[in-house]
Amino acid sequence: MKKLEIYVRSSKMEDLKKELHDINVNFLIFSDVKAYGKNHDKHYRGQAYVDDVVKKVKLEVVISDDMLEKTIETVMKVARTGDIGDGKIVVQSVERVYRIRTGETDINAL
Amino acid sequence: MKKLEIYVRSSKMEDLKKELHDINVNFLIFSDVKAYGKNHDKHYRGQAYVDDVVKKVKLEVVISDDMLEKTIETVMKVARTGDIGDGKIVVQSVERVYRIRTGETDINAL
Amino acid sequence: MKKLEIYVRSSKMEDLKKELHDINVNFLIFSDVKAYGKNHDKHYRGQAYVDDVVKKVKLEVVISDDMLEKTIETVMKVARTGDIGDGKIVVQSVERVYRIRTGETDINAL
Amino acid sequence: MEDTLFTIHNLWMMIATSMVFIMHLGFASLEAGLTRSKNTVNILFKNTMVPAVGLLMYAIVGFSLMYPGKDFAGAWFGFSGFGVNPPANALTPAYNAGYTYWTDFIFQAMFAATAVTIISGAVAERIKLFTFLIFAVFYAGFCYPVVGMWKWGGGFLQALATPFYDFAGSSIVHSVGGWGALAGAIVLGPRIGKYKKDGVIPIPGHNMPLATTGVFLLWFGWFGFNGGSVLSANPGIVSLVFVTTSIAAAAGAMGAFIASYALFKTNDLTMVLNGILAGLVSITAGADQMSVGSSAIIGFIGGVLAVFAVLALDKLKIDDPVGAIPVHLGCGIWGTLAVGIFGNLAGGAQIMSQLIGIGVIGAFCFAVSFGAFFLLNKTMGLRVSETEEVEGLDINEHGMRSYSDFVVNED
Amino acid sequence: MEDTLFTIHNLWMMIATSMVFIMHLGFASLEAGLTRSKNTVNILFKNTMVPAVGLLMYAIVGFSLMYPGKDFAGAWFGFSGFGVNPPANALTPAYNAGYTYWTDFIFQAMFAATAVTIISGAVAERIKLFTFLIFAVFYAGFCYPVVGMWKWGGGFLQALATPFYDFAGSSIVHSVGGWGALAGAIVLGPRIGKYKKDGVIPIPGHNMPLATTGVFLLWFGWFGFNGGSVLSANPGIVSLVFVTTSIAAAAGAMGAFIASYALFKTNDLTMVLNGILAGLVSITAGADQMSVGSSAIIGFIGGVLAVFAVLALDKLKIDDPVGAIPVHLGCGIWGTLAVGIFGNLAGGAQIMSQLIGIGVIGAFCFAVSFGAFFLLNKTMGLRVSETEEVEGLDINEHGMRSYSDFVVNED
Amino acid sequence: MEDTLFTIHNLWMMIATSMVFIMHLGFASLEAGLTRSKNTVNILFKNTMVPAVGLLMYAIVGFSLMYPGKDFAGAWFGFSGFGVNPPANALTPAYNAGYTYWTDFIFQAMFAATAVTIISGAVAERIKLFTFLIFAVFYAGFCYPVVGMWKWGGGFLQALATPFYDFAGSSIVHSVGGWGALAGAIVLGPRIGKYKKDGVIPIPGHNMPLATTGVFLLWFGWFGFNGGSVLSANPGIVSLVFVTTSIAAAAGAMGAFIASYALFKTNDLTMVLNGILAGLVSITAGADQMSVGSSAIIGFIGGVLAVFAVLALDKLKIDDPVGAIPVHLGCGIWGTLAVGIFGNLAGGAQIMSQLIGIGVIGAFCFAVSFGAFFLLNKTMGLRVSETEEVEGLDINEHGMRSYSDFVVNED
Ligand SMILES: Nc1ncnc2c1ncn2[C@@H]1O[C@H](COP(=O)(O)OP(=O)(O)O)[C@@H](O)[C@H]1O
Ligand SMILES: Nc1ncnc2c1ncn2[C@@H]1O[C@H](COP(=O)(O)OP(=O)(O)O)[C@@H](O)[C@H]1O
Ligand SMILES: Nc1ncnc2c1ncn2[C@@H]1O[C@H](COP(=O)(O)OP(=O)(O)O)[C@@H](O)[C@H]1O
Repeated sequence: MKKLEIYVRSSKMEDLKKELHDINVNFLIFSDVKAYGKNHDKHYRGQAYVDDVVKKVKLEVVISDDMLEKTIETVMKVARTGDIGDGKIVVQSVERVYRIRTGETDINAL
Repeated sequence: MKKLEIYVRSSKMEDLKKELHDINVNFLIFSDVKAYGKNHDKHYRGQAYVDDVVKKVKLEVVISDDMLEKTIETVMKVARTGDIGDGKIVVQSVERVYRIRTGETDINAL
Repeated sequence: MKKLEIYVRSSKMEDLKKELHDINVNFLIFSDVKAYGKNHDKHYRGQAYVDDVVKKVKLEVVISDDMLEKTIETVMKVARTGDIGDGKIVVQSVERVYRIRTGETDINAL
Repeated sequence: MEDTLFTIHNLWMMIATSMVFIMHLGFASLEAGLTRSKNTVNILFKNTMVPAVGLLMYAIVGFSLMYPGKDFAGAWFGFSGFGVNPPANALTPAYNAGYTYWTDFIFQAMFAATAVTIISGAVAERIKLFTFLIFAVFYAGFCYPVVGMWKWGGGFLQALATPFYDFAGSSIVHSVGGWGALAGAIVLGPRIGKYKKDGVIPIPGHNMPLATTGVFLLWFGWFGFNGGSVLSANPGIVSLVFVTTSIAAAAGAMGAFIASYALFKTNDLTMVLNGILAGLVSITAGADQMSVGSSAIIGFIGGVLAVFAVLALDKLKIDDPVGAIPVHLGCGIWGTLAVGIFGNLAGGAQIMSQLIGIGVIGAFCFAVSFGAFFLLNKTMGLRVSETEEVEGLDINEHGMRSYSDFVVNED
Repeated sequence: MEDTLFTIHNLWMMIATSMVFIMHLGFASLEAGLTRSKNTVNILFKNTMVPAVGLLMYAIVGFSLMYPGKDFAGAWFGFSGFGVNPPANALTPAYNAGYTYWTDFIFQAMFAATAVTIISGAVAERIKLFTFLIFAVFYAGFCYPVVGMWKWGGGFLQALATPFYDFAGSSIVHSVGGWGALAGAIVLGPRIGKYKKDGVIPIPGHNMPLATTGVFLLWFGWFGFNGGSVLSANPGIVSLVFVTTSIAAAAGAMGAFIASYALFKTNDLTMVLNGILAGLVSITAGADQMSVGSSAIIGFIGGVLAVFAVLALDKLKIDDPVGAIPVHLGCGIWGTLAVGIFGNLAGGAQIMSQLIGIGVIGAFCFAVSFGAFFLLNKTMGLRVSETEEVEGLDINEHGMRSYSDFVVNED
Repeated sequence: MEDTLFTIHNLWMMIATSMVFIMHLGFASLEAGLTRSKNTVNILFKNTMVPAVGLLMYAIVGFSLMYPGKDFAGAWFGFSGFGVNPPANALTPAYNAGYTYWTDFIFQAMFAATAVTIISGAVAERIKLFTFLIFAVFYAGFCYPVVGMWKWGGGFLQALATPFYDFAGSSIVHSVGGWGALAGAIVLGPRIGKYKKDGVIPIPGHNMPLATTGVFLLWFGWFGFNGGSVLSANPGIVSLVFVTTSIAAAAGAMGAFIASYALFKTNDLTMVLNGILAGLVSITAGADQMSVGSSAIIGFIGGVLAVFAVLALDKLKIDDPVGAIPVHLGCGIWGTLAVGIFGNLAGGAQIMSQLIGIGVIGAFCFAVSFGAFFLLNKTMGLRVSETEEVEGLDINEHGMRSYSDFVVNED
């Protein structure tokens, strides 16, 4: 099995969730993270300052090996805008997955 | 060494922390994440809408290989309610761990 | 390629970001996480209680294999105070990285 | 003796002025509370500038347009010159038995800004700041005083055989604001994401304690708004107005509570808050003419009406983030009409006059504000860019965040 | 001459009414601030409905129960008929030298809702909404006016040889609310997680600026609450009351500050806030009878008392999230008693009368509210389910969140 | 007749007292809103204790220092004994045609605490709680009343050939507070991280609705602050003061809006909020002497001045988190001077007297407060430790968090 950590623009979340669900990726966790990058200028009481933090959404997905290609393709298609900041996908191998409710493991646990 | 990412109900956090501590799992980080799932109906100004986000807690634990079974068992025991949404455990292998304070590595760093 | 998960004091974030950037670590994501540990005593309406949660920052960095040593060194140098709570580094191997914008992979994607 | 009573009456009018002033904080709190945190600085900025702009415009032209003097009795329009120019008797009962010239000016000036603030809520979260401020200058300086003159300034609505009656401004203040709000909401269009193919997607307000604070402050201020509209401290009338105002507010809360529970099986705080305002707006036209029972009925109907009006607007895809149109326009009309149905003035002729007033004011305000918004749209642009709207007006128009220490949800 | 003074007195009573009204916002803010964000909509909803329900119930039956007229002098109970029915002289000094009938009604009505709002805080975060609202109808419409009649309506406490003295309601308002709060907190039991084997687990309030705002608004409103209880604008008495009220509040803050620092070695803002209210409640029974020095002592003791009462309640595992029982019951009793110990009325006979009043009011209110809560518990159910309590009342009873844009901590 | 007018005047003075009281909530809200959430409990604690301490100190020594009586006419210092001791005629027009002794005391006492609260904002986020409270005792109990005596107590500034004029306290309240604020900010030094090699790093305030609420409440309170300073309900003067006060506030908002847009090309809400206060402080010295036009000019200049003063302080690396020094010191001086330039009193001799007053008050207050802060720094310590400052005063001095349910950003 593979674990994918997908860092994308938050505006792409809704679409990504739907499309991944459509190709049957069900183990799907997301959280807010930050990356460095140029953001809006801010002003406060006469002083300008740069906000160098950009928000991203991190998606964590665990899939079976044979789903890898399809999942990557889907993310690429949905999350791409072509502008800087579209994000990254990191693929790692997973040794084991358990479903806590039933004790099922691996593919059955997804 | 193994890294476990454990996604559980937030109500199970306190217990899990204590029981893991009891079996000597000390490297224990947690954060709030979200998963998709059916949640409460919400209403606002005459419009009902479904909230499809459920909160989970993600625990990250790094353990030595020989602790794996015991840790899994403990999580299974503590976090299980039998209802949908009990969560998952993902096991990955870890190459190296460092304790920043001392420079110790691997098992000594845990 | 390697993925490093670096758990450090939040006060070290700014420095760490700069120094890592200087050695050309560009894929750098961070988020707020919690660890258990003794914190300030709190008081509320005549009752004292212990807050056993300490905040940490989690950095996620993906680098090429040859950058590993240099990165570890940098983190060790910047994040160490010598007091309990300096944090940990967890190293895992990564199978693949994609840059969503261009489709580039692996080292080119970093 | 005369001087003593004059001092008392004037004192009440000044205190009432302070209470009407604090309504601006009420509006700011309510509107900020019922919108998203990414636009909070923007709303606070508008609602802070509006009373400032309103006071200055009212000093420069508004007061002279609204109270041009006896020469313009029965007219549609009058103007007695720029600036505030106290007459010789300005500080004596000869000017008015109830207040000095200065009190008169400042009490009226506090009202003027109200109409504009009402609009602010309906166009929130998507209107350009400068365009809105220019509209505010125009509406507070021209549109509101012209309409006010028709009745309170002795104009043609006052001169009807059965004079149009609007005690404290259900029409002259609230529906003047409400029509502008409707025009603005239509020209602007809904916020991105509010109306989708599969229905209405609610956009919840970000701070319920703030919204609630706003409504309580508005109720508090309404004691000055309605009580001050007696234009003296007359014990019988002012105290009756306090009672009718409070009972209508309470009944409005009950009306909205029951209606929204019956319709949605839920206890929607924002509906109850709107219900209180609905009750208050509804009683405003006849607060000095009603019995306790009639006040309760008028307020209750107002509260129910507001709930249905919120639904109706969503059906029409007119997006009003804070419910300004249901409360101020819907109940403004209802309250004005109710003067012909309930209370001392009830009767066919009065209903007729009320309908004339409602119609003329509506036609004028809607046309003028629609025209103004349309023109501004063609020239300066009315709406912020899609990116700005999605990211929030705060960071784009102000370079600031309203809650910089807090972690807020994306979007 | 008479008319002029009448106009002044009545004006003050109306302004005092507005100030008492704003105390409802004070209570709403304080109670919301001292509880968790998952129950904020619920608390705001209750505290918005309470004045609405209170005003309407007071109009329907309360006023007639509390002021049934001379026929019931010295009695335990009286009723002069449903609704508000102004007598012929309602708007003249013949009704009362200090106010019109309408002013009388609305000033008193604002008080009625107060007693219920006090209870709202003590039962917060676990009581069912509808059950609470039914209790509110009963308490504002029946229990409060019956007790009020005993003294202010000319009932048996007024008819004692040495009449029971309670200037503005330390007992008649505050401890009436406080006894209901105690009964409610006992019947309901503590919030989940508050009392564990290993001790008390504090449940911190979620918004300290909101709680602080609440206390300042309450202090502000108290100028109307105590100052208005003079029932005229009498310069000497009202201004004395302003001074004693403020000094007691300030001394209450000092008392709570010193006591909580001495006991806990920490500077607990919520204790100081409670201390101010403790000072205010303590002075309320004798605000017109005290010197500045006595006011300071009474307020200071009140502030200290409140801190100890908070601890005592926790010992007894009675869970009062906002400190309503220490402040309103504890200091309500203390303030009532203090009238017999300090100031112009001090003396053994007065102490006796005060004790009678405290005892009778306590027995009646506690019995009646305990009974009511007990019955409601058996019939409709008093407490939300465990799941609802853990998840929060907002999402379960209202389907809403109070701060939808903010990230909040779990539980 | 006399009694009737006395009752009216006194009524207004009592209501004005309540309005000045609520300014303390205004300050608390503004200061909490413009600082970080990790220090919010601390600021609320200070601003809650300050009026308590101020009232008590004013009762014990302040009132007697500030109004020592005719024996000290023209003097630099006077004292008529500890405590409040009402004379025989305390409650009659013989004491004063406009108010009773009690009203006099409580109105004045509310002012005393104001000066200290102003300082609280400038030293926020880094001063030790107890040290600050001791300073507050000293400043409210000694420094403010001594300066007040010079003019309002009949001292030497009143005795100048052309008496120094300060209607409601641009100098005597606001710049007294402002000088203390300046001294405190200098002795303390800037907050960690504010001034770095590469420039100024802004530290944004955490809650804009709270800050905005504060400013509206201050404007509201200012009706009592300036209006009450007429010391009677005189219809002509009080109503003029309402107008000049409001117009100056509105013009101050415009001034700050235009200046900050011109300079920074952004719409900074906090600057507009400061601009309103700048307008209010600027008009305070001459609110009863100005025309509407002059008020607008004075307020507008005040608003512009505040913006430049904020920049100037940052240049000097004097860290004032809330802008207390620009608003209260800068505009306090400007407003005092403006009395000699605009309005009824304008003229060279008046300018001279105003400059004397500004100079003497400035020298005294700055020296005394600098000395006090310096001494406190050497003895008790003035500033919290670096760790405490970084972690926040709330958790270190109070063991509490202001928003315990919310997720807040690190540092
Ligand atoms: N070293 C870095 N410095 C600044 N920003 C970075 C860095 N690494 C990653 N980021 C941020 O993380 C985000 C992810 O970058 P990415 O999406 O890979 O950009 P690209 O479009 O070039 O692939 C970017 O928006 C960028 O802001
Ligand atoms: N594809 C998905 N759609 C909806 N919810 C999901 C999906 N994948 C995971 N979840 C959510 O993540 C949580 C984790 O699911 P899990 O605990 O594995 O459920 P189960 O009890 O079936 O094992 C669930 O509560 C569910 O809400
Ligand atoms: N089992 C545990 N109990 C308490 N705290 C823990 C535990 N494991 C990790 N932590 C927390 O996580 C943080 C990381 O610990 P670490 O930095 O490794 O400490 P050390 O300095 O000993 O290496 C510590 O601050 C600690 O608070």
